[in-house]
Amino acid sequence: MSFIPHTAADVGAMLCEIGAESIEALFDEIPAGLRCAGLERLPAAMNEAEVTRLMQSRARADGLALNFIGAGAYEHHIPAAVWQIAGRGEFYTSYTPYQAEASQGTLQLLYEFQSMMASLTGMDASNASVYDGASAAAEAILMAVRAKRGARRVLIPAALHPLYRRTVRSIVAAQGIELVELPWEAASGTTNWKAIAAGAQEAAAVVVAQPNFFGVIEDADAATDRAHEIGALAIAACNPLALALLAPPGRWGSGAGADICCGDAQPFGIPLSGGGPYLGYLTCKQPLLRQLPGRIVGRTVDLDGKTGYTLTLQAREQHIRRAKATSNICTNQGLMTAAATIHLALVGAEGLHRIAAASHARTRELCARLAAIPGVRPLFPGPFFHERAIGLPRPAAGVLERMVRNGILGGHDLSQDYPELGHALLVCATETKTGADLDRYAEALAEALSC
Amino acid sequence: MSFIPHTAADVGAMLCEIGAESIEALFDEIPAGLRCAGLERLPAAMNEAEVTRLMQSRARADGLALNFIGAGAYEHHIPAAVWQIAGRGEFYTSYTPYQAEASQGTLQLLYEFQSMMASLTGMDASNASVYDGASAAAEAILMAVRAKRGARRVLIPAALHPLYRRTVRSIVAAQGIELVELPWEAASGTTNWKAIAAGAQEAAAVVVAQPNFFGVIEDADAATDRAHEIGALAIAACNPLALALLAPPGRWGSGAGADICCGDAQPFGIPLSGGGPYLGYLTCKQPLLRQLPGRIVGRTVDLDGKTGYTLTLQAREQHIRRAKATSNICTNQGLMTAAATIHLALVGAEGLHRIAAASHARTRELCARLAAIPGVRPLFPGPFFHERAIGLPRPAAGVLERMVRNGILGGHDLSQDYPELGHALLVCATETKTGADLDRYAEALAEALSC
Amino acid sequence: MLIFELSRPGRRSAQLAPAIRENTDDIPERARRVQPPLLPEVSELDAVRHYTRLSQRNFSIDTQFYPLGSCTMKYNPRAAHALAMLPEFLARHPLAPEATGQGFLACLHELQEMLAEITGMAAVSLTPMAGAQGEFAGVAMIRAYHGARGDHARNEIIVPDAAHGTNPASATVCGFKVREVPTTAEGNVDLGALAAAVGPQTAGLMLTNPSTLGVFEAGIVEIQRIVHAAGGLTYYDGANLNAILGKVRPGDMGFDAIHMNLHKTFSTPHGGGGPGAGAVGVSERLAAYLPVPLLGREGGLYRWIGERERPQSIGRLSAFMGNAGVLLRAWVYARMLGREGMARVADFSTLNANYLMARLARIGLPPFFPARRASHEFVVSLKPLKDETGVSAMDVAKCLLDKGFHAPTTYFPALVPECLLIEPTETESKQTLDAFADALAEILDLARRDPQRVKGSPWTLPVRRLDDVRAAREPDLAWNG
Amino acid sequence: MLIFELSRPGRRSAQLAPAIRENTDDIPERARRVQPPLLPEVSELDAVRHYTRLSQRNFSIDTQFYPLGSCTMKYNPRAAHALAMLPEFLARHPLAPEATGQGFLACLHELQEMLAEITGMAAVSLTPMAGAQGEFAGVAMIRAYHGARGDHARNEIIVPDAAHGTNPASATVCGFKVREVPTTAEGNVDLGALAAAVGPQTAGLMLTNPSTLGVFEAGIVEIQRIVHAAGGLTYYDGANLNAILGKVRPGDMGFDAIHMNLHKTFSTPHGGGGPGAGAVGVSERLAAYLPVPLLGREGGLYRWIGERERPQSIGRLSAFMGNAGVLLRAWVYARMLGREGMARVADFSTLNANYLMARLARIGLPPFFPARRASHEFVVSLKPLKDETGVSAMDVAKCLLDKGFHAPTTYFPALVPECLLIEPTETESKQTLDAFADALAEILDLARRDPQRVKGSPWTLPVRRLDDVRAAREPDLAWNG
Ligand SMILES: Cc1ncc(COP(=O)(O)O)c(C=O)c1O
Ligand SMILES: Cc1ncc(COP(=O)(O)O)c(C=O)c1O
Repeated sequence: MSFIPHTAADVGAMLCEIGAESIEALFDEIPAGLRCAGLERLPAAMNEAEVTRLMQSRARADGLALNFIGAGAYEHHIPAAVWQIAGRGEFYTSYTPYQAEASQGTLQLLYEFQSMMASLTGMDASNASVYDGASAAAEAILMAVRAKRGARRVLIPAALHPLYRRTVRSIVAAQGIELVELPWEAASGTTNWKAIAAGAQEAAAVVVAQPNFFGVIEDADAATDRAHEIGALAIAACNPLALALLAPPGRWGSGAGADICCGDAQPFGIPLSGGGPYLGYLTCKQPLLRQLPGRIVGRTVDLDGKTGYTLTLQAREQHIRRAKATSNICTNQGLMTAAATIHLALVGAEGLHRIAAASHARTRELCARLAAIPGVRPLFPGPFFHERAIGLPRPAAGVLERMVRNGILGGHDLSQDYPELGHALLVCATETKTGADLDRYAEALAEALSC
Repeated sequence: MSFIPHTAADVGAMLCEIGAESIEALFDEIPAGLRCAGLERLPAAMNEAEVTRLMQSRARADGLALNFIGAGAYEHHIPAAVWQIAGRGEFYTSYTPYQAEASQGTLQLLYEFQSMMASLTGMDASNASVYDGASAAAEAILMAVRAKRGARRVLIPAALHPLYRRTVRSIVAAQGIELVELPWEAASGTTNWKAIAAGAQEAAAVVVAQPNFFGVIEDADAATDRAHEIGALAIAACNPLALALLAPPGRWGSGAGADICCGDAQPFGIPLSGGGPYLGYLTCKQPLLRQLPGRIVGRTVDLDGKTGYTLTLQAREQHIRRAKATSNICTNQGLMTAAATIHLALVGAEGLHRIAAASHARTRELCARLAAIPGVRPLFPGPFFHERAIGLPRPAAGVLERMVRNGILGGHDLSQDYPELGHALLVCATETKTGADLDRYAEALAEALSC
Repeated sequence: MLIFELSRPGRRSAQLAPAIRENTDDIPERARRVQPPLLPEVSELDAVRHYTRLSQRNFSIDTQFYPLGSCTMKYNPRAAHALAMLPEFLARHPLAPEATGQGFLACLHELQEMLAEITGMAAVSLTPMAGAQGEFAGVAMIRAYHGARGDHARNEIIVPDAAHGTNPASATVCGFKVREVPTTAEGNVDLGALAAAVGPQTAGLMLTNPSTLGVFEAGIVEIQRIVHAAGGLTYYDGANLNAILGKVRPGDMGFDAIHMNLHKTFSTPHGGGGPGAGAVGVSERLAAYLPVPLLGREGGLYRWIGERERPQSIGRLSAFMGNAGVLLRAWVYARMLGREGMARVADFSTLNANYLMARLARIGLPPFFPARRASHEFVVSLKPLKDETGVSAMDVAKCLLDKGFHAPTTYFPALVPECLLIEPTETESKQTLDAFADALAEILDLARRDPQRVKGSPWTLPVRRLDDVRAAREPDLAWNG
Repeated sequence: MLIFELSRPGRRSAQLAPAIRENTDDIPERARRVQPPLLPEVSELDAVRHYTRLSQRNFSIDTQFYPLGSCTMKYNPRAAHALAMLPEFLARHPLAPEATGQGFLACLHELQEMLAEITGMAAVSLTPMAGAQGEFAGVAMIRAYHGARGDHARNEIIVPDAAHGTNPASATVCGFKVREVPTTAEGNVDLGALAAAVGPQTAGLMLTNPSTLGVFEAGIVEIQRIVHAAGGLTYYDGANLNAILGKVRPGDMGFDAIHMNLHKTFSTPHGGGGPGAGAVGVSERLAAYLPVPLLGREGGLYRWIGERERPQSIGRLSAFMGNAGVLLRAWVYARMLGREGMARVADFSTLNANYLMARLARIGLPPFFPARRASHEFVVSLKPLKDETGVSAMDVAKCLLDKGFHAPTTYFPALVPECLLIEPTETESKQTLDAFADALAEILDLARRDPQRVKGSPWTLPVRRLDDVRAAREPDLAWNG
């Protein structure tokens, strides 16, 4: 079952043309001593019906719970059209568009994606995707360090997603980049940007998470201004859905705005799917364009002067520059880009605004319901976007476990990464939740706390 | 939410071009007294997310049982490729291929379908589908009656699917056609074709169900010969999957074979879907071609001599012949034809044979397991295809109800349509069932009988 | 290339074959197949590639404007497809106990009720599998009605000459004689001729409204009066329901029966020729005759109602429950539109038709009925162009294909010479209509400058014009090696 | 036309907007967005039609033979897509408790184990999101290994000059200096040069096998001996695993680390540029450094193993679990192939490459390494053709597009002048290979008869050759109204 079309007659004719005795003979350059016995520990082949039944039964066993976890991966309604189009063979089974004339579909779509992301983030240019939000943050930092030759210190808020911080560390560590964490203020859950010390003068960049991991809206203007004051670049790390409501990074501060924006466009039509594939995005201002890693599509003309699209600025990339490339990225998240582009086209600016506003409204309504439960309180009073840190009167882990038994994923336990918060939960209700769902949540939480 | 793209500016400009005051003014030819107030009893609009959630919860509530019902609608594995291709917009959202040059995709596919069905049934020609198997049987009878001018009697076996018989009756009754039922023999479950009386000499056709409703294999050769002996046409009504194993109707008997073949190609990649849409097929021998109803595609050439496909022999059809057409059919089951064609191409002759043989084997294995349950016995000893009538020691209805509680659809209760059979069940295990499923069935049946 | 031409003996898609040992020794030799059928032997990739490429040789709503008159080629929501394809619905066996399918049945029942409200009829049956079967059901009910009253002499159905071919064909299949009535110059049924046509032999009349000429039947009240007075019943061909949703209801207007084309008005896909769904609605006096099964609700449970409980029913038109999966799609569409959305369909399909009609008039293609409003569609005649340039309606249609538009319906209704029947539908934008009008203007211009160029079109499609005569004279209907 | 050009202010897809009242007064004015983003305002139909039509402007495996060397463009089973898209899997939140996702995790764990068996490595981590990230993980582990031993002087990674660009780039990103070693005329690593290159500064070597030249590295044993003797570790770029599945295992051959491109060898889709999955496997001595999370199984339950339990890990490379949905597809593929099927992949991809190589030799396109067997791919050089006719490898590639074939990889590896790297894969039939060879023969012929015709190609695609220089000089990277 290897999807091999060869008939016995084909094989005979082909060996004859090659002048080989057998297929086995074609492997005669492999030193005999290296040959392995076979792959005995692999399971036997299953046909499509068998694998379908197994997979379906596993899916059914996993079930579908009512999900209130956000924390960097968000459940939104995905219009049916998104994947029915993105799943078309011509998108699904094509390669990176090296042969531009035979890839205008993907290329034009990527150009549209770049345009959408640049506008959404208020930047001049976008690439055609990096892996995920966390690796996008790492790439953004590497961009800044390359741009600020010499400076190898980068300031990162502790209120940036902990898994992003860890990923960034894994990726940039080997290049001797020093990551300095900026604390958040216990009262507000925000970062005190003005307090960035003079000693940070040699920082290449300051990262600004908007909203931050607690869902809290930061003073991005102050952050950007302070970054620029100390001679650093300002890197925005944003849930791009939030940017339907919030000021675009390109306009932050009193000057020219943030310099780079990164994040994960998973909320744009991409299913949760257990953690990936998601869609790292990366946009920047004009001066940083040649530091941007990954594929970039440009609009140009053909021999007849007709508009067409092609991969461009490839001199940045590994396949041209090899050891001197801006990044090692090659395969990226193409199909996710297709889904996000189709999604954004379907919902438009107004639709996106309404999804963001509705998600925000739902989390507000949820918090209002939770206010009635003794001992449950929001940890930070300030403005937030569609996600909130909630204090509990007892350990979150046990509470979540009890809620799961009621078919509810109650949120993300914050106490592992932020023990200083005490018993705390990060909770998110998107536009997918109804009033009745919020009631169910509140009841389940109250019950979990009471037993 | 009517999928209307008009902006307010569009509407203004359009009304201006028309020279109308308002959209309402466009309805000024409707007599005022006829206007209705609105559609107040309709529910309010739901957006896509809401309707998705409602539909998903209904689906989940319905659940998925282990299904052993056949009786004219069969569960088979449907290769994932079938609907991923058939669901492509170009197949899904095109009309009947009136503009041949802009519909070569559908037209060539239909030509391929016709070819496959003609070969499978051993006939010379096929149309591009009729509604379902039952209406196909009615159309086949009407074809025969037209061909045999004057004769208005048709012999139908009582062992033809009861729902097919009823449908045929509803459709042909108004044309004064007399349907005479041929009894089946209690011992064998087969029809005694040789006993067809001399009085039936004026019959236009004899219908032969192969296999018959009980899954029993008829002596189709004898049936065909006897039909021809009395001057009638022989109409085969077949599960086309059975024809992967059984002799094609076009070769039945000692002469030129059956004249018409009809049935439902649902087993070819078409989901059960609560009863439809399925795929009525109709094939015939050359002399009956101009009696064939529905769309027919022919291969021809274009102005440059290049091969192309087009709807042909349209002089039979309602849009040309109106009251004198061979049938009133217009819209048929196009998309199902696409699915069946892709399915047959994917599995090929050998695959089809294996699906048929595996289904047959599974039903045999199931019967072997049932033999151990006291009071349970096959009603007919003779050869069958993948479906069998089983006698029970108590009423089937109650037994089935108890099995449902174990998540098993135990078969179709025969006692409604064939009270003479006593407590009886029609059961079918296709290739989708594993040995463990058969065990589960046997246990559940034993349990249902014991309590 | 045909799929058969890709075939090679022994090529297999092993992953699609069941891994179950063959065990057919119980099947007697004489009943067995000897020669395997001529099915292609290809790989999964071969099949996927072949049919993917074939699909690209189609025009479709998803790729082109498709203003095919009388066919209502509007956007088919992708959500309807996704939801009708939920695994639990796909796996539902039609004979499974009702208790195991309450979700599925709830959708069908709601649809049944919504259609009654939309048409103003007393009761609805969902079973007919397309418009033509709905028509058949309608005339069969008319027959049953007269029969039940012992009124056996009524053996004629009156059909206007503009009617769709299925109308007379359905009446004939149902054993009636068909009597045609002519159309006036204004596009209405000729009332004088109708009055002369009715009599004790009249079983009923089938009326399409808005008519296939794209206009609202002016005499619709009078027509019914005439037919009813003669003892006949009135049948409403609802294929053009798109034009009147929420404006008028056939039931309110006094019609006895109607069929709907859910694959038009309710936006289920046409699928290259089906499947459709032709639900029928009836007035009180025909309710007893509705085809079975119907859906009932009792004590909160949905259940099928069959022949036993409806002894006067005209019976069953399909083995199971019509095109149930199509009905699910129609349900999704109806629920998404809801009460507010339903009337907007008529508003905007009518706006689009009248706008395009005005645009075309401006480029020298006046409507065939200049004094009338368009309904959701309208007719133009290219007779003047043909007389002037020799370029026919068919030539213009083919030239439109080259410009990336599907052609309107051509040569129907037959009583308008060289006609195009144009139905833009409400889901197309003004910009698309403008582009279409511009393309037609270019074609008219080209027809005058270089008629051969138009007559030779299409030039850019996979094939040029096909030899239909050869196709019919020497039918090549199946590949046989 | 761009989607933005279809946009009209105020156009809406109301059915896609949530029906929830806005409630944002708690968001301070200064943090709010003033100007809405430039997103298209189109109808659902506009969007569906636009992207459906765009899709048709792509070549793809599903529509064309796509012999792109080094990319393994084989059939992507539709079943893998359908099963990875089951609603329960799609809805799984990465931070949901493991107990609620045992089915999902079972698949990933089985894949992890199968990959260990296939590569012969001691342990596997699934997290890298593409080949390049797998490479990064590999060199990072090599760095961690030396670091843990206090061996900080090892700051060089050796890379053959034929290597894929990601190899040197990954080493650099990981803070290493890259040292290139040359290739011999037979297509092997120059062992003498390698021996001269290694030393106390050598952290490791990255080797692609079969190499990007399409041949099995003759000195593979000796190369490892040299590197290991110098204290370095060996990294196996497994992008070409398709050629050796079930024949040799990198682990058995002594390699310390390997990445696999599941989007090549395990037939997950390329999606126009991703997503991929670049799982890494390692020998015992690197196991402690594997990137987290890993999947463990304990008491019948699958669970994530993170930083806490793997303190020596190089850490996390993605926020959650790599491209989990891609891994599900790879799992489906691996389970369908099973132990029997896996070795057949190498057999038939190798047969196809050697056959096509022989066919091309016969039409005057001999392999660049005539003395060698092809692995699953092979290189030809069009230098002689260019010298003779002026027609370049790029010209021939573009002309192939006109003939309905995607071009092979061009100008890679860079050390072969005017080269094409051709990888047919095992899922293509002899007939397709023959048609491809015939097309190439025609092009060679045309190049001699009418070189301008070839140099001007493609002629039949949506655009002719594009002005790349202008694209790079005056970058137009985003539409802005
Ligand atoms: C006016 C009219 N009546 C009846 C029909 C027949 O409907 P169907 O094709 O679904 O049988 C059609 C459709 O073509 C039509 O346009
Ligand atoms: C030999 C080789 N190594 C590494 C890579 C990089 O893999 P990826 O594109 O998944 O990052 C590729 C793929 O292009 C390759 O062909």
